[in-house]
Amino acid sequence: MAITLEQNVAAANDCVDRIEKRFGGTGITSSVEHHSNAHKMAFVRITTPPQHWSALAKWLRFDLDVNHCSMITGTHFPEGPSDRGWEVAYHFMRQPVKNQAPHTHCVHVAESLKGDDVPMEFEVLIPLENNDTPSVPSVQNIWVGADWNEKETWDLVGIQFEGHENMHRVLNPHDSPEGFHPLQKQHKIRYHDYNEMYDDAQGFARKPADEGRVK
Amino acid sequence: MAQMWITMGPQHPMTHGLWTLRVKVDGETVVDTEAELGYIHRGVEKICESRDFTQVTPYCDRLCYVSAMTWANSYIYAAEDLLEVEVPERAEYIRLIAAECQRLASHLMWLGAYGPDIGSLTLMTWCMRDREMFLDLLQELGGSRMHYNYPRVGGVKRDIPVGFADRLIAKIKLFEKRIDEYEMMLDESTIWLVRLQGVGYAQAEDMVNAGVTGPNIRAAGVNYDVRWAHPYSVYDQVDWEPAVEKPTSVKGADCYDRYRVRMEEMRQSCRMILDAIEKIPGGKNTNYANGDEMIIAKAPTRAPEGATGFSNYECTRGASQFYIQGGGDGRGKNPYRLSIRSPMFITIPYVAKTMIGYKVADIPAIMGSFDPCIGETDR
Amino acid sequence: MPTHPHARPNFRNLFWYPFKITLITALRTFPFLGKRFGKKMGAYHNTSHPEFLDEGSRARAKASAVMNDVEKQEFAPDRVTSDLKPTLWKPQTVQYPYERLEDMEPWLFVPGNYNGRIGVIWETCTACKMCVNICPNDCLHMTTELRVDVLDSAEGEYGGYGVDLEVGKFAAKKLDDVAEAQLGFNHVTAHDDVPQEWRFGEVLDLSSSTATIRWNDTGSEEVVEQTDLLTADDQIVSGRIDIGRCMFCGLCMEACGFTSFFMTNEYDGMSGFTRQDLWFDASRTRVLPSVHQEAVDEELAKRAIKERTKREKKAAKEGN
Amino acid sequence: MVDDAYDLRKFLSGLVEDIVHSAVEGTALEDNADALSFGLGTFLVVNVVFLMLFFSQFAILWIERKAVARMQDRYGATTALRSLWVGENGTTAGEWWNMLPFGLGKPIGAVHSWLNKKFGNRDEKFATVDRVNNRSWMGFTILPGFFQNVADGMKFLVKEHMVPQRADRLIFEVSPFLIVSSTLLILGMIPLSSGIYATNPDLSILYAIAIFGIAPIGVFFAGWSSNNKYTLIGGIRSAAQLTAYEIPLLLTLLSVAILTGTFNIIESIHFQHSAGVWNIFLMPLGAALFLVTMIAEVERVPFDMPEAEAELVEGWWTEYGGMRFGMLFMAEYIRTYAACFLFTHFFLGGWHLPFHGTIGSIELLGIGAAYQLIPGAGVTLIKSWLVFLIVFVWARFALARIRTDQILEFGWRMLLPLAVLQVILAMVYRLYFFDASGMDDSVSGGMAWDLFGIPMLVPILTTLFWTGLFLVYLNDEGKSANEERMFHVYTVEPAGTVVPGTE
Repeated sequence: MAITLEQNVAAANDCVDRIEKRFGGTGITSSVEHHSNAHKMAFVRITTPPQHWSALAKWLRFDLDVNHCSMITGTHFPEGPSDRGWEVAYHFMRQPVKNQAPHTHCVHVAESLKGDDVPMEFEVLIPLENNDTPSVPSVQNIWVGADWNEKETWDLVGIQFEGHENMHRVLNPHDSPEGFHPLQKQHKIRYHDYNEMYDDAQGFARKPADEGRVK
Repeated sequence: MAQMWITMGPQHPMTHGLWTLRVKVDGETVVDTEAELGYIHRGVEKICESRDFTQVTPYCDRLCYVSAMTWANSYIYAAEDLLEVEVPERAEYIRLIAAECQRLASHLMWLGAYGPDIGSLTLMTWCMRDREMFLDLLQELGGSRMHYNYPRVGGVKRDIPVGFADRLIAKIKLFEKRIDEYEMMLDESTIWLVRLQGVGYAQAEDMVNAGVTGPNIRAAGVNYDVRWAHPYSVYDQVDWEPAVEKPTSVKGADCYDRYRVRMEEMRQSCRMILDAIEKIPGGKNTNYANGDEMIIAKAPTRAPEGATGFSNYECTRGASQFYIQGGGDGRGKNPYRLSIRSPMFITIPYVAKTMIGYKVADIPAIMGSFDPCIGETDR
Repeated sequence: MPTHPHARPNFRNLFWYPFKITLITALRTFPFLGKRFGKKMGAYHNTSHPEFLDEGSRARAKASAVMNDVEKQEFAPDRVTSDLKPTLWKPQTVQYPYERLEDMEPWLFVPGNYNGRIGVIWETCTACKMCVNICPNDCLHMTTELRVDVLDSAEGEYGGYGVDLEVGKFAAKKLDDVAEAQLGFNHVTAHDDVPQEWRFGEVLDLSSSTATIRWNDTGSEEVVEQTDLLTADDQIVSGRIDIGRCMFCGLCMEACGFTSFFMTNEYDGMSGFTRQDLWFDASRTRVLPSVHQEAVDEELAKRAIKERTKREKKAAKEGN
Repeated sequence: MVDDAYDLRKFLSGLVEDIVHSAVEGTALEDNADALSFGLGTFLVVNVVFLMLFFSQFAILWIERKAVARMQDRYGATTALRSLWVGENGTTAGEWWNMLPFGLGKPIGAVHSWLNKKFGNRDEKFATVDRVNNRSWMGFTILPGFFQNVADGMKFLVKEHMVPQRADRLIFEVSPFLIVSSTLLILGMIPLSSGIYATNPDLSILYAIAIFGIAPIGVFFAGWSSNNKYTLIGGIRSAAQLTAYEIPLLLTLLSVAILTGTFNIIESIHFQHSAGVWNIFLMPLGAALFLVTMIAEVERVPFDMPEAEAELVEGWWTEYGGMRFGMLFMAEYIRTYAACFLFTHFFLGGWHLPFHGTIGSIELLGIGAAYQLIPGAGVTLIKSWLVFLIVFVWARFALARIRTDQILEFGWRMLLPLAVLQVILAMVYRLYFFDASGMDDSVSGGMAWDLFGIPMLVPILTTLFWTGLFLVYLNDEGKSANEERMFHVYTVEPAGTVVPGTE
């Protein structure tokens, strides 16, 4: 009933071949990887430099039919090499979803799915230079689902998305100080002991000591 | 009447949590909307960077208090991907049963909250009554009624107790009759139908592109289900089919379709549980001791730098995903970065825009039909 | 309006089925009618579905079949309802904390695996700090406290060897009537410490058979027979738990290799009027020996044997 | 004219007259004794009747609580009267009566201590509960939960009254009183029986409906003056909805007036007895219309859009708190109660028992006389309570809430034409089927609705026709569709036969 590993691997190989054919030699690398759970399902891992990301994204969306942007993860590597101080990981799902005519539904039979209809998982890694202004091109216009994901990644990690319209804080308070992105590694979690946590929950008493901190 | 902005929330019956929906209305018609989130942002991702892989589980329980088991499972699959653990099959079956019980409880919570949204107060107490049955079952497994902390990296905390299977089957059989009762109350009620049908259209392709997942896109006539497309547990060995609804308009799925697909999912969960409890390896009335290799496998506690783990999991509200990078503090004992994909975080802004053009009275109907949960949204 | 093939708004649906199902539900709640409808429509009540209950609860429910008989139930006064038809107006609300659910409906008793209030058998704790390390919220803290060393002072088959009183160290005297006080102490609902078993004091002076003690509680000095005293130590391992931080995940219980750390099935006794009250010292988490005497005895026996063999070896060595 | 056996009005007026006449005899007021006794008597009667109506209202609150609880698979409130004796502060706890001025509470204290002595709980194990809840006697309760509403009322009374800062204070304060006072005026028109009523003007139907129409103005004022967007929308919804439903309601009452030939409530009840049949058998459509419009008029589910709590928090009530909220709540229930009374009077024969004439005229063993001795006021109350239970409560907890535009559409496009139809039907009945010679004022009642010489053929045919129509509509033509719904996931089409995106 469910998608089998053979289908999955075949589709992944197909995707990798097509990516290699289209983007071979531009610095974009792709490979078929396997999860290590019982089903060992395959997924496509693509590594791309940020300058090719826009073109690759458009091609993925319209030629490879990758229609679902699941999540965007930014990671901060302050002690990483100079070409990988930050990394943005995109996770895409290719879903065989089409609009249905009224009074119909489709019940996909896994065995009969072929080509671009096979569900596939894509992981796109974009390493960024180790500097203070990480930025990648926005894919807001290509996947609507990337819109709030990008907002969140900027809000929490501080990665700039060039061309993203209406960027604003989503999870942090709207009046958070500029440049405060809590998932960057220079912000440490501290243990709040009894006095700090309960007697002074508002933090008035510890203000002077905290003055240097952003928040 | 001139157009005006109405701020609904953060404390408002429609929101089902803490967030703000700003609505611009022209008379009774919604003209524009804006969603604001983040009222209960706890920084779970940051906290988890300083916890080891076992300690993260209770935090993932608390992402959503009505479907704690599925969220913990979701994390566990990512951690197992990262640490490369083979899980015993019995543990997978137990996880499946626990997750489906949780799905029933979560959908009942949704229906119980959706009833008062539409004005049917009786539904709330009925659903809470039946949810108790499944909370009792989950409590037998996890030891708590809401945050179970049940799955472990490599297996589960404890085996199903003796007699659990009989109680489970009895309760599921009763609950299948209860679903008929709900349908008698709702599907046979003209007022319920006219409130839900033709309201809140959303097209399948739009929803997929906007990041909406789970029952909400299955309502639009597509049987895309993570359990089917990216099989992760023993879902390919038990008897079930993804619940799917036929939309009635070219405009896509309406609130009624989304309501129907969740009722259908409850039926499918019942079917799945009844099948899984019979097929469980090791026997349904056996009780293995804690730490037995039938229910938990030895798992490494450290992940090397550069290793990544990813899980795509069909949570009760859609696909929840975890992305973990290894090599954190304590020589890889902690995750270096743990990222959470909450289905409702993507869905709520989309739903807010879906409401445009409908009446003010439709706002709770549309919002509730997507089953918002703010705990997982704000993380 | 688009037509949904399987549910169309129509005249019948306007009232027929919703009214029917609410009526059936209402009738099901009545004692005698309910049984009639219960068979057909599946009424959910624990007593009507013994298969829903686990063995213990089933036994409890059977033993207390009177529970459905309101007249035999012990309600608080304000639960007495209609004198005309008590079965019709059976009260349902449990007036917690004056009544408790497990008294009213024993089949709903909190199961044994419930992650409730933390209980520690401090006597068997070895301060391995496994629980402290596993706690995700850092709510456990190891400390030391003044306590009688049970291992040294144990009597009977696996008796300890005792430690002599020393000047400057501590001694303890068993309080009278402590057994009675502990018997009357309701460990389940108590918001206070377990009744103190010992009176502690510092040894100021020792003579052949008596000792001068300055009691810690009053500060007064007293000469006491040495046979009445046991040695105490202020460096015995103990712990504090911030129950306000605890999220009852149960990881500490699993981490404990000596089964001295466990979570009781008590949901009560964890409240206080200040945040400071939520810091539980060892006295609040201690389990009365009478409650877990068996576990304590087992552990003590194990250690006493170990200690005895160690001392015998040592003595043999010295003897050589 | 078959009057109720108990004429409270006559009894009280006579009593007052006797007392006044004997009191003023020989004084300067002797000449005005009649006027004086009339005034005092009316005052007394009005007050007694009003209090009867008002306090019997508590029954419907209780009925709603208990019935709803059962429908929701609960048991409902079980509060006893002694639960109200809540006090604080140490030893004087609970003795709230000592706080009343001028020793007004002394009798209450005496009763309390007597009850304690008589039924006191001497069981030690309840000492804690007694001390905390300030209850120390084991009284008995007949209607558990009945006094919960009194407790709620007391809670409203002691709560703070807050006015939003930028509200229109005058109108904000006035509108609850407008609503409550106009609502209380309705009760003045409602007879409990032929002998128990406050006042009986000739055009009492018109008067009742006119008064019913005042409250919406107060509602709109309240919604507007609160300076809150929720209340504003609620008030506007309320105005639109009440306008849409007033007209079918008026037309329905007009058809009642046409059928019975009078605008007086009591006379229309007499007519139902004299003509031999209750109006509900002559105009089932009118009865249904009346109930539907009345549910909308008192804004209860499924027509409670003005106070839809899912999107409008509490609608036009949102900013009211404390006793003003309590009064608005009370006004809503009084309007509901009045609607039940009006239905009883217009369609269910008022204080008449079923087969009042037939059984009442049996002379054997005095059965008839005994039947007539059953108090009419009680019959009226029980009928109204049943109407409330069966219609208002049951509908509220079985149905959902309908949307604004659907409410208006239903009102204007369904109810209004049906109401016009009912007026026409009432005219036809009155002009062509009504046999005035069949009217009989005696105990046995008349036979005014015979057709082709067959007695009672008109109500029989009418009832059969409407019941038949009802059953035809009730037929479940979609049974197969329901089957499909239950299993459509895996039986409609075999999996794999449909290609995505195509028909």
